[in-house]
Amino acid sequence: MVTSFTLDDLMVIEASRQIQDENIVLVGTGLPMVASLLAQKLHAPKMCYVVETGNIAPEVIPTPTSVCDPRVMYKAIKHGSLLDSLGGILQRGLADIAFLGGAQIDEYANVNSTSIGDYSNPKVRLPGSGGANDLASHAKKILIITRHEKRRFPKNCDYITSPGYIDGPEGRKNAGIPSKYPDIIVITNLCVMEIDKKTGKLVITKLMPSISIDDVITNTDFEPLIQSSINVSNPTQKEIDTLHNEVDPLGVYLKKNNPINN
Amino acid sequence: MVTSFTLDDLMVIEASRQIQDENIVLVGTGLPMVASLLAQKLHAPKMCYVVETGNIAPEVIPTPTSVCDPRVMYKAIKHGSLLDSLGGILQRGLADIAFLGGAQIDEYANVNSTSIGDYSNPKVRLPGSGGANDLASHAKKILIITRHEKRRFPKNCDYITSPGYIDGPEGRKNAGIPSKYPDIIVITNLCVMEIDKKTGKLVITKLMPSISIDDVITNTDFEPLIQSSINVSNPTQKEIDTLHNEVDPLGVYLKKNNPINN
Amino acid sequence: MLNKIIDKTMNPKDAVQEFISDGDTIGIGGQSIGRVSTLLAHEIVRQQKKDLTLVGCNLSLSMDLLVGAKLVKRTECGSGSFERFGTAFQWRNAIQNNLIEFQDYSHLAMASRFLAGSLGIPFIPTKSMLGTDLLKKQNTNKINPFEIINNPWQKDEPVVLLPALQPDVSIIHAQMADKSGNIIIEGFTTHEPEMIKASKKVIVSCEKLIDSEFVKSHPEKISIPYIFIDAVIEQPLGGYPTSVYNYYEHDSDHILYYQEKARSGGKEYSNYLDEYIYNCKSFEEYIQKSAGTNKIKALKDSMLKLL
Amino acid sequence: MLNKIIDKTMNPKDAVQEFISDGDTIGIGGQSIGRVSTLLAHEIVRQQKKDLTLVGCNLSLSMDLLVGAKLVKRTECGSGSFERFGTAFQWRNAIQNNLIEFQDYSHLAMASRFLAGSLGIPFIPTKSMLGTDLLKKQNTNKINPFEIINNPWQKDEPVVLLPALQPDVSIIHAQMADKSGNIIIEGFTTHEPEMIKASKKVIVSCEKLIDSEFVKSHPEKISIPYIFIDAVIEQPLGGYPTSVYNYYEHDSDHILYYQEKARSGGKEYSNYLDEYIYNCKSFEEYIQKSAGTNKIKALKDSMLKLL
Repeated sequence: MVTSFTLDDLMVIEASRQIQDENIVLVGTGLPMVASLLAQKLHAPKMCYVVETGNIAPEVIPTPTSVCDPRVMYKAIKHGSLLDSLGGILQRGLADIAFLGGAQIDEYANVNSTSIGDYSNPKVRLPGSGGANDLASHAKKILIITRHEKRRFPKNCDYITSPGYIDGPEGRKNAGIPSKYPDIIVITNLCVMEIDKKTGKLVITKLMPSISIDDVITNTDFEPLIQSSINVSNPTQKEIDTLHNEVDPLGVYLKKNNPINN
Repeated sequence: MVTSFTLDDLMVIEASRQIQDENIVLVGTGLPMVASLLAQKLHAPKMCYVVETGNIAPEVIPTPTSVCDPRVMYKAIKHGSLLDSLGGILQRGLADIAFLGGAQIDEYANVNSTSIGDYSNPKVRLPGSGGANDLASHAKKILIITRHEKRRFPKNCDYITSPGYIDGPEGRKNAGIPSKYPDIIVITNLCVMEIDKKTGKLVITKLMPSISIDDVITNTDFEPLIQSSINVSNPTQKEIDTLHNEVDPLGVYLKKNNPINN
Repeated sequence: MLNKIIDKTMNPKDAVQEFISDGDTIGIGGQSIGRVSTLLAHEIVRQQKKDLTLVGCNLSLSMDLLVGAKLVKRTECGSGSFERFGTAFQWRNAIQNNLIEFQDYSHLAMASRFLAGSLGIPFIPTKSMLGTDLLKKQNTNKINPFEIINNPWQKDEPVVLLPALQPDVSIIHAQMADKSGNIIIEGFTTHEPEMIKASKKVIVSCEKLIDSEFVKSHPEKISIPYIFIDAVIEQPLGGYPTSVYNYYEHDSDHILYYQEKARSGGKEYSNYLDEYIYNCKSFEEYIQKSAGTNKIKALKDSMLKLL
Repeated sequence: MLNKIIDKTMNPKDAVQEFISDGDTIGIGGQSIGRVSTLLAHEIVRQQKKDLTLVGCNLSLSMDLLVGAKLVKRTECGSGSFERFGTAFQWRNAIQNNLIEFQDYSHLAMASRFLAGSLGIPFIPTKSMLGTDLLKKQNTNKINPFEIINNPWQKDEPVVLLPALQPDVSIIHAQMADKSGNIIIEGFTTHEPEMIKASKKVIVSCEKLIDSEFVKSHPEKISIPYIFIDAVIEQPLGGYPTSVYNYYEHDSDHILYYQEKARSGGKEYSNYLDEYIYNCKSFEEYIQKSAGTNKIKALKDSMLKLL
């Protein structure tokens, strides 16, 4: 019997399971940071955490709130530059995993973090690429953690900031993107979607406990393909304990609301 | 009345006079190092000494014999890389002065340090460019210190390793070399030759004491133009004392033979 | 090193007056809520330098203040964001209302442009941005923001060429500097090493002026040698309300307050500029108004606990 | 940092066996008479790895030994020189007798090629070499050593493009490393930072193995983080007869002796290889034969006086 958990907890835990030992992982803060640290404390002790701003392999102090937070610099091996992280590690082809976020994710897993509406006369201007385009262009595996809302999953992004599979299975290769056929995994509080290498489109591969395919379809603007409807494995007690006691002990990112009792 | 000096002494002293205060000077070891340190101790206390291997602004301990010598690292502000020195300072356009040497110097001040004879089947293979081509391509002013021998001053270099004025006044500009019209000054134990900006050729501008134009012509394979036959100023007592007591106290580079008594 | 030290210490007023002109391209240091050069941004606002082009990677408070004060003609950057504190709202507002030109790049693309500038090469390749609207959609075509060519060593491989960037002047807040301008940046360095070395002039403010003798015995600590720096200003808390590693944490309260005003805009925003910049006789007065002694002590203590 | 350290310590025999293959392109560390990786060059000679392509900036003893042992097919470098101790004579001899292919670049060109390799970009521009025989005369055209294009942002400005270089493996001798491969290079670093980061594999020998806890509290001292390093070998005097800053000066006597043999060639040179490499059971035996305890002590003392 596992104590209560929320779907947000499980979303982060499922993301952490994607990280393997000795992986070099490019992370900002927020939920990706939580997922990475959880992996490091559980099954990937030799994971190398790299922060865009230049800090390499810190022992992160819970719970940072910015890529400039001293908590992501603690006992770092090197305080490098953005060029070291995004050029010398990421573009160099050494990043096993990168995390992305964005306002819109389309069916090819292209991501928009630039603007809603027309680019030159936007309805809402967003922060822009930052390192996101770089992460999406070069990492071997791309993870996207996001809460599942219809407006976040349109048929087409208003602006493609970071490449998914562009427009099909050969979209990245045709565009000359170095990481030609990466795994892309979108993990939400409703389901897990992954890129189907045959179509270049997102397919539903797992559902969160108590969530139905219809729940996902209702909350997605494009029509997601369905590969399976197996459930995401429930969290273990150790995953839950480590998450709440060691990684986010102050509940900065994960509140203990709406528990699902198993 | 100045104590005795040799023409080698004066060659180095005349080179040191070319360096102005606050100049950024790219230097290896050997006579250029001696000339630079002399300038720093006399009239250019704020000169910045940059070594190709990456050391920036050391307090050089007399008398280094290599660009890897710990004596060129003492109290350096930064131990950088070759890219920092030759890219970030030199190609960046910040080097006021660079020193060159070479086996052959032709009438356009092109320099050969690569091979004698045919490049693919050389009679003698020399060390190659090293940083010399970079220095000659980017510095605002180029100084060459060399003993004057006929074989060192051929009409044409067997191989152009480092650009002088290539083939005429617009030779560098036409080739796209960043430093288009640098001063190039060749200082030998017989004379000083400088690039004439109208012809792109070396002209004799000064003679060493007791040396005649004919002495220079006899020892030069190309026909040097003559701009003047004024003499290089005799060294001051302070120049001589600083040179022999502070810069090269052990006589590593400058022996005290063949003095000229004034 | 120098037998005689070149003294580049100045006050912020003289430094901005001497080294920044209307129409300049200004490289902006810091990232998000870390080591933003608030002191220098305030001084530029105070002196009303106009028609500025701002360049950098992740730009936040400096950019937003200068845009909000209507001094900016154009931005070229990777993002305008305070992370969890939101978008740079005055910049967002200016874009949404067509008040400024803007050119979007990825962070690596901007860092690469500075690298090219720092090496004296006219352009540099990247393999980022391919296949995306960063290459396909442009807001203005006055300056060609990139070229795509084929890799001469690999048939049919497209490569993006980015033009080198050499700002007229960059503004930076560092932890330490000596008076000749050898600077020490601790913790993250973001795009600053490349940007500083690419810039035609650089103004650095620092928490602490250090002795040049210390510099000579700690070459591994020096981030940038003095030859790239033109003015050095000692100003403790010069990065407030953002954090300075080893010195103080960011002030969430004041950043939230700023963001509230920046998002609202109009009178509320101009009141902010009046109160915290135009009507402050000194940077110290701004610090006292916005934080006060106790808050500053708390931010310092909070940082010290994390080291 | 790592919760659990990855242990990469090896002995030189296993490291060379595992990470170097016939036909490899090998990045060579050190410069002139400083910090040459003698230990690893000896081991490669001992294991007779063949058809090697050697790359670097100023190459000296490592290159000369490998060429002299007839293991080298091609060199791409900026110079072959021991400075005042003369040209790299075995390399010179090989070129004069058409025994190897060679491609000349300037030092900046080679460092730039490594930089491109370290950044994952396929080529990089330079403004060096224009107008000279470095571009006009080639010894072999199998590999296109550069391209000249026009700067897209500046009419009629020629720019040299250099292909990125990612050695199969690089060999380096550093002052210190921890067992996971965080390395500390003190003093000059020449082309090594860029070359190491560009290489597919890197073998590092070091004077002293240090504790990983030290690494975590001195990030400013770390030259290269462990992710770029594959094998770490602790070998005091691993750079002898060249100098290692902070540890020992170069041994003029042995360098002169080597140069004499290398210049003579033939039997004299093969005797040198026999005596100092093939017939030495260990690197320590080579040190004892070539220098001995008193000489080593003198070289160390001489260095300490200069710090």
